[in-house]
Amino acid sequence: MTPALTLTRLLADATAASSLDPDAWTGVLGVARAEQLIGTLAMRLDGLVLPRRVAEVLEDAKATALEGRRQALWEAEMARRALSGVIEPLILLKGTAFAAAGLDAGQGRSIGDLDVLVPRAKLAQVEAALLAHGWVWVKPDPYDDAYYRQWMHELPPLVHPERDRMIDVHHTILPLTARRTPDANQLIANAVPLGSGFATLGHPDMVVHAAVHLFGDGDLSGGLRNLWDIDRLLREFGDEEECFWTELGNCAAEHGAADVVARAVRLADALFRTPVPAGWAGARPTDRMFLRRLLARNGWGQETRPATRLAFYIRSHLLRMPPGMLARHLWIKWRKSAGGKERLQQAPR
Amino acid sequence: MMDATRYRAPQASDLSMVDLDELVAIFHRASGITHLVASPVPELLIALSGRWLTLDGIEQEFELVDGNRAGLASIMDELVAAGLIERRA
Amino acid sequence: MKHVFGVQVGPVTFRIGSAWRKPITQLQALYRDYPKDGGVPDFTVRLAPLRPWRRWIRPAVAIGGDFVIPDAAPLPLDQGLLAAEMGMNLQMALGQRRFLLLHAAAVERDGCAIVLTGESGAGKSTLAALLQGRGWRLMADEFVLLDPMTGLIHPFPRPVSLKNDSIDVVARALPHSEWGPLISDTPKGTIRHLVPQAHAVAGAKSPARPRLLLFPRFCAAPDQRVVGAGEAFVRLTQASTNYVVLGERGFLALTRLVSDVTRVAIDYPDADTAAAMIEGLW
Amino acid sequence: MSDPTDHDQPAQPQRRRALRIGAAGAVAVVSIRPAMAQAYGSVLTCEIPVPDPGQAGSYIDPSGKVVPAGTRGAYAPPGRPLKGEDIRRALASGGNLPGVDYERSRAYLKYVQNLRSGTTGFTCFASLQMPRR
Repeated sequence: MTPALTLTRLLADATAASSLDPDAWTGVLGVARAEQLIGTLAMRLDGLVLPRRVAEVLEDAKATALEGRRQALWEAEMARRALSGVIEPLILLKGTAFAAAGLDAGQGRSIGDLDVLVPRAKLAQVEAALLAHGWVWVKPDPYDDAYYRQWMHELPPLVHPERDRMIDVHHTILPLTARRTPDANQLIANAVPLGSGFATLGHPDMVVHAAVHLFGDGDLSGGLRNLWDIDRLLREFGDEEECFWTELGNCAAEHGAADVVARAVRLADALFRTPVPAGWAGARPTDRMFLRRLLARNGWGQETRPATRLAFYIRSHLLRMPPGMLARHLWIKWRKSAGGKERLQQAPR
Repeated sequence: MMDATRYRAPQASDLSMVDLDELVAIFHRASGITHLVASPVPELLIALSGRWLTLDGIEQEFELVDGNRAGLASIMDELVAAGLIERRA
Repeated sequence: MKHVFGVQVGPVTFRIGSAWRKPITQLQALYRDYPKDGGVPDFTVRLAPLRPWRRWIRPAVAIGGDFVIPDAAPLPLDQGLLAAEMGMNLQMALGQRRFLLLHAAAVERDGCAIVLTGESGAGKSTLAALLQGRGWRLMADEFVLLDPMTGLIHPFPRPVSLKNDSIDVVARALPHSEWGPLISDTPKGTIRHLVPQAHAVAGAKSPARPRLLLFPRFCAAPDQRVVGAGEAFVRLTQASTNYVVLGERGFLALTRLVSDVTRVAIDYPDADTAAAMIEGLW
Repeated sequence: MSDPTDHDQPAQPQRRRALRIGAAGAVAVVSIRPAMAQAYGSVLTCEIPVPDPGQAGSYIDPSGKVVPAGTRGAYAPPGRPLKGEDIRRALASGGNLPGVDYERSRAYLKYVQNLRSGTTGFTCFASLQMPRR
């Protein structure tokens, strides 16, 4: 069994920890760090009797995750204060939302930028309020800027230099150029208030967003963590809400994301043994490619399977734009860059 | 002129303060940020701990010396930017 | 990875993997007297080519590992040992969470420690190396580990990275020392690693109580002044790579440290004067 | 403004304490920020592509801005990324980058100095900053 596969088994079933030898642990921890799942692993194995060295590494990872969570929630609070009077409540997305809502998916999760969703009509006000409260544009690049404003599902990224944290302001959850176009107004109407001035997406929307984020918003690098999010969300909502799976099906269909949601559910089932109703279970032949891609990491934390990764890189661009525009985009990027290959070498964010 | 802007500091349990000679080091638990401050900041944080006060309210508790209302307002602005004080119009 | 080396330095274990044999052979020589380690490591370092063909053609070593930063410059294979050392430093700077990490040197006597901190170029590595010849045990030259639970300094006696002129100065003062290979034409000039004295490596498990916090500066006119606790605190937060990520543990450890120790800035023209000033303060 | 000794006000529980405001414009709070950058400089060498790979081939104008290739009065980018140590030396001494003339060096250095957090090369630039005393 590869270390990446061992990691997924361990996340799904913590009792498997007792069967690992030191070399297996070394590999698992290497993959977990590279896939930004080490904090999650630490929380999953918290309280178990583990080899001393493993316990020490995981203790550090847990402390790191808790500090990261604190900073992420604080950044959300500062954004809330800056936007009070403009946006109330503030809809949080992704990791910050999981942490703020106290969901299982947020346990030990590493959280990067602050992602928020605002109505498209309020973008200008939001932008002005953030700029007035110390945020600045990350880079003034005319091509990227125009591209973002015209086509992307978010403002160009802003950073708060004092706290060195980025904020991504979304007005929908996929690029406007993508063939799938989720209904943004409905996302906002279905938001669930958390109190204290925040909200999250409705639970089915949250899963749909996690799925489109996993497949539609990148080349699946870092995908293992995103798939783990989906597993946790499905388990938690599926347990607690009687009609959850029916609502998820309806919601995915309304957003035109039925296929990606179905695939996310199947992959979560395959890797993390997510309990899935009969209609959602099963495997498709193409799922194998996705599993190969998600597990393309060795025990040194290095990416493996370059051909698979390249295929997904190209695929990610195909998904994001209509072919004509894709050609233009790739042409400009290619002309400007030393070559697209450079990107493949980058670690996931 | 009446200014209704109100200010509030975190609860005392949300701050850890350690005196370092003439300075005070503050660990703000909600943000994880450490701040170094000198008088009058610690006094203000204690006075506003967990309750909303206007600048008038502050002046009812304190006599401003070696400075005026404008100086107080600028200190409050700085504390708001640092996240140590929350402001509500 | 093809070639692997595992080592323990003080309380920290490293696993270093390399696509080439040479850096590993050099590490084995430099760390000859350190405990070898094959267990689950605290940190992994990878030395790999930037592109597959760069393993053979103009081989360039990219520094990788559990923790990486963008913009790190690859080094030529001749400097593979330096790449490995930088990789280990980077893991500590970015990944260390058990100890508050201070960018400083430390020496010990009678169970108590002096922490020497200051900007790069203040001469703290050279001074710490030279104090070895004057009855002090070297605890660290680059990263001082402060245990937040106990307030003790834990040894991290890595080979001392000396640059340019200080290589000869230290070689003359400590004639029987062990050294790594001379690495020339690095971005920082010529670099050579000095192996700490035997009792420093052997004592890598004995922590010490910090007593004196020194801010040394290489300067023609000797001088000293007391540094306020607040100033020392701020300077140490800026000398720490993990102060912020340790959260309240870091805050408590550092406020306690600056409150408990004697804090002095010294200007010293040479090691003898510095040693005499330190004896006076001790 | 209300008179502090106004006896029509309800009696204060105790005398008002003094609050020393201090000189106008003095900094009231210093917030500690992560200091990773300094240590990067001491633990490894880094480099900065000029301009960033997303805009490779574009020119750099004398103010350090990225402009389209061929813009008059602007300079072609350097053939390789600039080395951190070379940038540090040139910034500290006011001298030139190795093998680059004065005007062109100034333009490249201005580009580097304009880098913002989150962009390619910023971490390297931050590590080169002279530490604050």
